Amino acid sequence: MEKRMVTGILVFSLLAVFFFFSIFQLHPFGEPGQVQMDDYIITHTQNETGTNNGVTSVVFDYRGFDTLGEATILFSAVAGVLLIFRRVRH
Amino acid sequence: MTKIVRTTANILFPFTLIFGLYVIAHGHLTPGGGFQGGAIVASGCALLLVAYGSPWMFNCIKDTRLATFESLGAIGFITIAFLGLVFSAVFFGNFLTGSGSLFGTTPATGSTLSDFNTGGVLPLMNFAVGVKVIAGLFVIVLVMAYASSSKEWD
Amino acid sequence: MFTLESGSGFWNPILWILVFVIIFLLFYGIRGFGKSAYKKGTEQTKVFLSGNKEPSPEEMHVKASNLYWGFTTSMKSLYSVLRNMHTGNTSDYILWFVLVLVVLFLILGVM
Amino acid sequence: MIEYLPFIAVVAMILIGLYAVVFRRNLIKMVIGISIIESGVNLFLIMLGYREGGVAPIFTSLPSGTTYPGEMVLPVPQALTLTSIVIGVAVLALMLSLVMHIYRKYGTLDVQKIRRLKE
Amino acid sequence: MTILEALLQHSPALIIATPLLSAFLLPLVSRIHAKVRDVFALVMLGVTSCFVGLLASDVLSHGPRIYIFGAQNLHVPLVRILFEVDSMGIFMALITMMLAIIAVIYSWSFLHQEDGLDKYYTLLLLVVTSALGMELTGDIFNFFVFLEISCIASCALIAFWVTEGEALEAAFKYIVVSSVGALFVLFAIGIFYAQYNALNIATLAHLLQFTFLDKIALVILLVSLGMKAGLAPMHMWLPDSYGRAPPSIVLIIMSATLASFYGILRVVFTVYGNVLTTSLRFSLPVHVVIGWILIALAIVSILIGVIMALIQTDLLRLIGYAAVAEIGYMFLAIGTSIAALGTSYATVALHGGVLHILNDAIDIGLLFLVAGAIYYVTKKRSLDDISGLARNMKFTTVFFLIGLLAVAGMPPLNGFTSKFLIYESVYQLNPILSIIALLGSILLLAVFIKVLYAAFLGPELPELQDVKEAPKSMLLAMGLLAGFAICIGLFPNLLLDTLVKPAASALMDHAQYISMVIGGL
Repeated sequence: MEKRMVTGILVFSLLAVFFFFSIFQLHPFGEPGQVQMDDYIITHTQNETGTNNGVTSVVFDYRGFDTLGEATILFSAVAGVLLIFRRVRH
Repeated sequence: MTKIVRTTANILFPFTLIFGLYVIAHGHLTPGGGFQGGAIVASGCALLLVAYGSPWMFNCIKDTRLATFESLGAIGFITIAFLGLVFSAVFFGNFLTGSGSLFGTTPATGSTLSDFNTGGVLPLMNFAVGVKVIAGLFVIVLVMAYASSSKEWD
Repeated sequence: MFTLESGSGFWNPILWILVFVIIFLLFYGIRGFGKSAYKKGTEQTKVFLSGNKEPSPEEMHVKASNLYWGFTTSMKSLYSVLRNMHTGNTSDYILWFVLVLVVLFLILGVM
Repeated sequence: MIEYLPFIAVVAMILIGLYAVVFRRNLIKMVIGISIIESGVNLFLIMLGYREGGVAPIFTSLPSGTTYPGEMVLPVPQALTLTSIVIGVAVLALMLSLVMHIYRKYGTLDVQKIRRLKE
Repeated sequence: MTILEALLQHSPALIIATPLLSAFLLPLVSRIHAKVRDVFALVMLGVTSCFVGLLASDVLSHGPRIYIFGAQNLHVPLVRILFEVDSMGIFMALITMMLAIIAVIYSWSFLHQEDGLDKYYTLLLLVVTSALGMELTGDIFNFFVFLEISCIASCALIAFWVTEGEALEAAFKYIVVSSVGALFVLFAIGIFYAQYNALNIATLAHLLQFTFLDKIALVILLVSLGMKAGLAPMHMWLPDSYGRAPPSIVLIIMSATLASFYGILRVVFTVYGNVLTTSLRFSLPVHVVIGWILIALAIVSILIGVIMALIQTDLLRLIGYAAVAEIGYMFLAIGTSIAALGTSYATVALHGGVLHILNDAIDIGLLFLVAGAIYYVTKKRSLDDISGLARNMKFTTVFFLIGLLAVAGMPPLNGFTSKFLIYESVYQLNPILSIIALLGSILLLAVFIKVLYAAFLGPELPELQDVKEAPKSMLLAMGLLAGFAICIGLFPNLLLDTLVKPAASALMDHAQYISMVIGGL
């Protein structure tokens, strides 16, 4: 148990060090680096998808297939919960 | 639960329902959409569940019926995608935009007032996803609550 | 169609099967030279354990956990390490994941 | 340094969640840990899309004088986060129902005792 | 445009949409009759495999295909999700459909007196959909979505026998492990998005410079997908899940596992394809480092898998450890082909690895089906309690012998054809590696000889006097897999030339994958 604790602390500290190194390579908060895809969406959402809501246009039109997968995930979760809580014949 | 809680739930439930349906219906104009509004309505149903207890709710509405409703929502969603394949020759095609018909008007670019009749197939998809999320989240909560309250679980 | 080339060598199943069949026929021919006085259902087919009666199936049954006893006992040290590694604990699975993650971070990070 | 503070929060949330998953012995606390990791990742995604002083990418009664796309936050990370949140809900529901059944079968929530499958 | 052309043009979407729609419809269909439900699931999978075959025949002859969701043609920037189907993806899709159809046929009589079967078939179709989506998609966030679908649906299926506490425990372990892995994958996707503001795989591969963040993302993707693929020392969830799920489900979970293995191939060969030859510190190229990392993990997988399999008494769990060893062989071949990038034997190693994906699916699947048949007739899991089954289960014994020889790499069965290529190519990289691989195969043979002796040979126990042969449909499923094993073993080049070599060249040729999207602008 002790060995596991020591290993965990060592590993977690190393992981924290690497993550902190990595996040300082990112663009600072509030100034995204390249924005060509999002600017295209913002400028074209009204005349391409006919909606005023950029996020909905992304969710249901530009990336609608992801939303289908998302609905599938909810569907599979419901099916799984109903499968786990089914009444098992004895 | 006590009578106070039940009365409060009775009063609050319609407002929650209306608010959730509003969020679903205006998903293409204001923040929100099918998932958010569906979650709101499902939370309202969960409020009733807490107030009245799961056995009562389970007698009112069966989980199989809710699951059927959820399947219907999912089928409606994928059917709209297939209609895009039929009418605009591409899966998930937005075939209603600019077609002047239902939800077919294209808003002017820039800041506009809210015109409900826009968005192409997006309001329909919002509706289908809303039905799906209401039924799905509520059936999850209902089944878990009923299973934990039934006798065989002690 | 049959020959499988691998740069340095090749493998041909048809050749292999041919050799197999030839060897089988050879042994079958040798078997033909044996005595043909064997009859089913007579004393010949009974089990003879120097006069003792045949033990029951439960007594004859060698359990699977006793197979390879020598191998497992000779490698007891290795198996103790591996058994300690395979704790059925869910947290340890994630700990192994984080451990490998950090090791690869070190390898690719210093490079 | 200060403009990197949100990312530091993300890393802290991910590490806290991993700590809960690895070192807490209660199954419910492990589930909470996974939810914390997921919230950290969602926070990371949503922060990638923020523009300094931007408004939501919604044109309905947009404040007049807003120059877009310059003054609007990016919509794609919000959509990805929406998807990720629903995924988190589904995973949470399934995990909690499994925990209920496990408590029913094993009579405990201690992860050290729920190890019939080992070696 | 004829009907066939239209179907071909839309087949990438229909391959996903058909099983998805049938999964949504199945709760309604199962209200009619149980038989209708079973036939419906099989027919829908058959229709899907028709689409897969149609697409495969086109992709193998005319090169990769692109399908854009919601738009007619590409335009920069790539805001929409698109499917990019090349030979490798379609090869994996064929494997998935084979496993799915055989699992459905097997389930007919294996689970006929269980209840909750409508949910069972729904989730089965959902896992198949997710595996197909992971294999065909060209968008990395879409890959994550399908990964999560496979996690959730597989977890629910592992817990199918809810009356056993061990099944619930295995399902909980599976979902904890796979959701943590999937969340880290999402973190890596966020890193990509933050740098390049793109989610399309080809665009990412086009824009990628090997910065520090890309190293972090590469490590996270490798480790998370490796954990999903059952790479040691993160393999411990795999014997638990495989050993406690219904054996017909194991085939489906295995298709999802192979799909995440395909994800590793896609990440290393395509996303990082441009930067594989850039040299790091100590003038070491990237591909050497990654290749040797994969080789080290693969050797650990092979050894741990076979050595732990040797002491198991639960038959299904034993085969699960053998599956870990087989995964190790795939990673060994892939690591060799990455470490020795550009040499002649790297291509041979890649051929062996890609062919071994199919062989692993066939061999381990066949053994699991045989173990399921034994469990079906005896209702016993432990090898200590069964003996002398060969007297009453002749066909099952023959199928087990075929699976034994195939998984141990014995000629002339399919396991040998891929392991032969792997040994020959790994030997040229480093002889010791191929010696270890051979040792692993020998130990696998020993493991399954033990199973053969304990389960099929030996005296006939009195409580097993009246066991019957497995039902027809189970025998049919096992016979199909055994037939595949023999055919691939006898005519390896038939498969190698038609499917495997195009798939391997499609993996190696990342420039074509990128230019299919970037060049089309």
